[in-house]
Amino acid sequence: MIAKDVALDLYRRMVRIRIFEEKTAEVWHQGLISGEVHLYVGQEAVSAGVCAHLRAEDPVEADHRGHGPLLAKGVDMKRMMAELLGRKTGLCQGKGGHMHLFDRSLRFGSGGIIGGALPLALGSALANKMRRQNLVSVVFFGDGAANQGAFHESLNLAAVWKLPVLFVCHDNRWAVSVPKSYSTAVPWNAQRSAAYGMPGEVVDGMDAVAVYNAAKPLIERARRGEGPSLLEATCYRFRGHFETDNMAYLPPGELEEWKAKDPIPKLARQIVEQGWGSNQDLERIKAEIQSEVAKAAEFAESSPWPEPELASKHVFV
Amino acid sequence: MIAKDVALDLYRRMVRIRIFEEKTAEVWHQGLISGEVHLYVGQEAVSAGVCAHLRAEDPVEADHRGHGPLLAKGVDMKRMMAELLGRKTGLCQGKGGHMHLFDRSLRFGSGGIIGGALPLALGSALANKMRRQNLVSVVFFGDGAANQGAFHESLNLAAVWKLPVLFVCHDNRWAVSVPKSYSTAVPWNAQRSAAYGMPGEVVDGMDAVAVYNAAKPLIERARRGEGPSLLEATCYRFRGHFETDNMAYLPPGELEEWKAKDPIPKLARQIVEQGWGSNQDLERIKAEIQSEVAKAAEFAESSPWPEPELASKHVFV
Amino acid sequence: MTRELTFAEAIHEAIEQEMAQDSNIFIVGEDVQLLRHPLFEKFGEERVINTPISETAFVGAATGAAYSGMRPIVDLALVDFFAVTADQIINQMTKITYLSAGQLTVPLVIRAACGGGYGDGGQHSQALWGFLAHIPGLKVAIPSTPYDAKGLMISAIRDNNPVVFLEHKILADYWLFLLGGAARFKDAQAEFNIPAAGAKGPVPAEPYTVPFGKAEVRRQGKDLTVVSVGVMVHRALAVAERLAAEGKSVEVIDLRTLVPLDRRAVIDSVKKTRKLLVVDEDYRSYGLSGEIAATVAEEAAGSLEDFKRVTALDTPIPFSRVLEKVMLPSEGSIEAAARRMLK
Amino acid sequence: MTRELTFAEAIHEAIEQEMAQDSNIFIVGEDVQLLRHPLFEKFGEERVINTPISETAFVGAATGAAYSGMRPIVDLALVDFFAVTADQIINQMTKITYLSAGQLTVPLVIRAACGGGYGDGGQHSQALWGFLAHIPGLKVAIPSTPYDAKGLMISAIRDNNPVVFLEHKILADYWLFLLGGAARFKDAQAEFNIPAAGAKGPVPAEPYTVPFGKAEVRRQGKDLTVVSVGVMVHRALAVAERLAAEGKSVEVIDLRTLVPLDRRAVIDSVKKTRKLLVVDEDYRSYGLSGEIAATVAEEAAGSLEDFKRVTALDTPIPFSRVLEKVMLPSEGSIEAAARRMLK
Ligand SMILES: Cc1ncc(C[n+]2csc(CCOP(=O)(O)OP(=O)(O)O)c2C)c(N)n1
Ligand SMILES: Cc1ncc(C[n+]2csc(CCOP(=O)(O)OP(=O)(O)O)c2C)c(N)n1
Ligand SMILES: [Mg+2]
Ligand SMILES: [Mg+2]
Repeated sequence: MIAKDVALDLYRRMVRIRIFEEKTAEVWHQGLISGEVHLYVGQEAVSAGVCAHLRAEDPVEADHRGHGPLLAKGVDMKRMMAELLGRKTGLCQGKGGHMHLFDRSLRFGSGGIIGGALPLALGSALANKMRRQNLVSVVFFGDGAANQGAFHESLNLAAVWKLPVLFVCHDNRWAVSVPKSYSTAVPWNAQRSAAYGMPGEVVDGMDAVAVYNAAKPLIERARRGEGPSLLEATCYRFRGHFETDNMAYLPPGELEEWKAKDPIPKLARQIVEQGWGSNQDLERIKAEIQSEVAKAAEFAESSPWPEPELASKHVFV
Repeated sequence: MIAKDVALDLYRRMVRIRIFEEKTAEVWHQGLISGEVHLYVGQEAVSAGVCAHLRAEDPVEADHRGHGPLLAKGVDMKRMMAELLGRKTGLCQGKGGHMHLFDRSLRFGSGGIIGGALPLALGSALANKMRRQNLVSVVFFGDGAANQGAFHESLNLAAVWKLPVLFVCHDNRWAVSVPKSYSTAVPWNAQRSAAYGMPGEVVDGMDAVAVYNAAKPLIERARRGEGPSLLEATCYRFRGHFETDNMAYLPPGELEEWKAKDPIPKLARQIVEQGWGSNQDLERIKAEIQSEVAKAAEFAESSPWPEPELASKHVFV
Repeated sequence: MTRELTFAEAIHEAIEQEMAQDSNIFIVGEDVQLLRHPLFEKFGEERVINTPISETAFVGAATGAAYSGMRPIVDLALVDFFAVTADQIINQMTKITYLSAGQLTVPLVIRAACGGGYGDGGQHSQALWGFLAHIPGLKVAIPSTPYDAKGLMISAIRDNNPVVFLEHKILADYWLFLLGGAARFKDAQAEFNIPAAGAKGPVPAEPYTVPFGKAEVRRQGKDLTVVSVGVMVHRALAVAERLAAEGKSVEVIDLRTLVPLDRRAVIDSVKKTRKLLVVDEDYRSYGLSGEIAATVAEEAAGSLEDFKRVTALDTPIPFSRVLEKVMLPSEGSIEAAARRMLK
Repeated sequence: MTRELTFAEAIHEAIEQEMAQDSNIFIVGEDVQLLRHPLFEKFGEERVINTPISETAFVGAATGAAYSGMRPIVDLALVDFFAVTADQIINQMTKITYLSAGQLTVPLVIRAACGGGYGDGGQHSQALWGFLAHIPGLKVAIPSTPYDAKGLMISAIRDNNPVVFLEHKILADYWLFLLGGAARFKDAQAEFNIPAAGAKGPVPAEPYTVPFGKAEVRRQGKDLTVVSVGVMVHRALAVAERLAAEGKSVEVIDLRTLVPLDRRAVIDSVKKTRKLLVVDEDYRSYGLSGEIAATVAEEAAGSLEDFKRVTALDTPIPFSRVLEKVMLPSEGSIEAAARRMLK
């Protein structure tokens, strides 16, 4: 069981992601965002349930599908949307973009090379451990990344060094068009934690409360200095791999089946049933976020482009 | 239990390695071999016990400590020793050397990058599988290599593709000066096979008969097309990492303790006790090999150097 | 019989024709059953093999298969991902033939998309051929037209050595649709400045090869030599066109392969024009532009009066398209340099 | 106070002095508690950290620690192993500062041994600085004397960007003992042609820096400019010495850092001598020699009368020392080239 305020907080985090991502899709299709976008729609419960336990100073690393973790950690949507549009006012002044979102104030970073973020998360954890700060580093990655060498090296080294890291694997069943069932020799990546002597758990990533409860002891454990663990959350990317994915490779019915498990209405039902809040309360939250997202989009679209000189800055500091 | 001829065959393979390696050390210290040499003394039972099951066409890949597997597979010692001395008559005309031993006739290759050989072994196995040849690829590597990303990617892919590969890990407790107990988050790498849904076994690598019996079903399984497996053999490198290793980092007594388990006298005792052969028989084998090794060294030392033009050949064919 | 094919269709045809007549050829990589769906339909899962995201394992496996008698085509998706499997390419694949003194050969093609210009950010838009061409034992082919794409791919497949075949995303339309969302734009050609002659062109139906190490003079000229490769060849041609209207005569050389490099073609042209401009989409320093300069300096130092290079800056590739345009070479920056040299 | 130190002692002293006054500096890598034993004794296992053979994980961890406030020194053992962690270097470490628009900085040193000449084979003797210098966002330092070794290492440690510091095994004696078995030879100096001035030399006891991007003219001359780095600087000096006896005046420039590159020093010298010979131990094509040629061609094309390069061949490094001597540059090949240019 969880407390009322936790439930509402989880709901707010998920709605933040959902509405932001839907807006991002809209803007992308208008041609205002260049390149790829890998949206987080459908996976909201994972980032919400994990990030609800984090402090601003807890480092987070994410992959190409990184909007969820960043939004769940409480980023300023204006600067995030501006970055997606490549504007001067963006988090990285337009230099990073969708796959390279960095927010120093939240100790957040992301990248587009599969598996590339795992070793980096060890580094912030090592620094925090050396400085006796009881902070926890979290790294989000996909089921596809779990077959990269970096996964193996990072989990082993985190265990050997007993680092405060939580490895969160989005098991959304697919790596672009390749199913996890084909690419991964075991049913659950969580089983692989045994190869590193660390706890590993599978949780229903379509259930924010379940994720919240599963992540809690693992993060607390890391904070107490008892070492890393692996959390695998089953989930699904409702919009496909990226916005140009026609999903022709999906088995018939799979998408619908997963959409029926949408984590947001699910939590909404729980909230109302438990009497934690009314439908009006939830509508109010949505409305608030809708206007926050609208403002962010306006801000981004009306923001200036970076000045050309910026292209040659920041190579060395 | 094993048959008499198997026991004598294992004994011969081990003695071949031991005497060749002792000669190599001698020649190296004379300055006739340049660079590093990583000798196999102490680990003979592993290569002998595994290679006794192999056909000439079964591909074998090895690492920097690759003399054992190559000798156990039955290489022409003359050409091998000549290669170590960088001579024209060597396996690779002097271009490969100690860490890059290739013998096409035995489908043998080796390299000096830790973990680098594992993916290559998948390739020969894939080719053999595609051609419906029931051959088995064996790759030998160390406990240190098991923490390289290539280990993880290769075991997973071999399992996914159900390739005829046997992964043989020399668990000699050390990676240069770093103990396995420090670098590896689990006691046994064999446990890691569970992360790939393949069989994994630990065997006493100081006991040739034990290795032979442990490898047998795994190789037969692969030959039947039932997929890869992992065999971890506990063993020890009596001469240290390489010939310049003073082994100052070893816990007192560890080396002696392991030398007491020398696999060659151990098998000799078994042979005599079981009545498979007399001490004289064993001495005769030793004498034969001594002269084979002596001839190989003579051949190598009296062989010509490669002609300078060879330096620019074989970049492209 | 010659038809108009897109750049991507030309590559596909080359592979299909070769696979049809050599059963040792197979394709391996992530999502190949999707990306190469017609080949998957035709040749099946035994010869068009999906992989996990394990580049080290499957690139190494392809190498091992190659020296075991097969002829793999490794689909690396984007050249940026070479970095995760660099050891298998730098220290294994390209060294085995030499270190084994020719006992083992590695007939293998790495197919990868390269290049920027559509705003995909720092880890997905690189050229990186400067790295690849610096590796002994690796050939590097970079077509700029559908004709060359087919001919160079067939040469690559028939070569008994490792070859990297780079297809630029601005030319290979399906990449622009997948990664650039080209379908969003009313005029994708304008949006990405897609060179017509590179994206679509005449391609003979029958198999043919374009030889490695043979540059193509795309335009004859006498006042300035421009050397380039890939998409930038078309940018240079557009500039040459414009300058021709003003009576300035620019020669444009398309290298087509960086290894082997047709040094002779560059030297002969520079002896004629005495001025050399290298246009390179890869990072500026320690790469292609330097090698071209050294080539001329070695053999024709005396005849080189003026040398410039228009290249990607020595910076990572910025996401924002306004910055990307500054960081990558463009017709604007090429024209500016050419004009300075023609003064 | 200045004493004679070996090349290795100079590097050690630099690190020890910096670690003593900045507790954020730590060393991480395989076998560092053995290889850097005195530092391990002094600073303990919290600051001299052994690792598994997991270069991707510990190089990435060092990057993450660097932008989290630490100043790691990554001990990569041999530069050849860069390939297994290339992605962490090419796509992560060196891009983060730029892509984050300076929000994150990566003050990190990669220390690695490089070079051949002792018969250790194709995967353990490479130079590879051509690759490293081609990576935007990475500085590359290659000392040739104990004095520079200390000064460049201190500069590297104090730099707020990623720096690769390459120590040549022919200069760093402990590597020759470990990998070359130097102790086996009555006259190791002769066996490996160890340049006295590189292996041992005067080093101030107090901390000091040698600036990046500032080449050193090791020998003044007017007839020919030889540009090199690392051990080859000493080979070039030996040749210059010999030629001086015949009244030929050769200028020898030691670049010291490839990134940043002191282009001015090269250009000024060539304007004087009009002849340029680049000596490079790395693979020939698409590397250092090309970049130097381009530098001169850009700014002084007119004054360059003759250009040659003596480099490692575009082949893997053969094991047999008789072949290695042919494949790598040597005093013999340098002298031959210089004589041709001085005719
Ligand atoms: C090293 C590397 N290889 C391939 C790619 C191309 N790629 C981008 S996303 C992706 C699939 C990732 O799958 P997963 O890790 O499960 O994350 P998901 O997209 O499902 O969230 C691939 C193959 C890449 N970015 N990096
Ligand atoms: C990728 C890589 N990193 C580091 C090294 C340096 N090195 C050579 S052997 C060795 C130890 C290998 O240990 P293990 O795999 O257990 O084999 P063993 O030497 O014990 O037989 C190391 C670190 C290397 N050759 N390759
Ligand atoms: Mg996935
Ligand atoms: Mg070991």
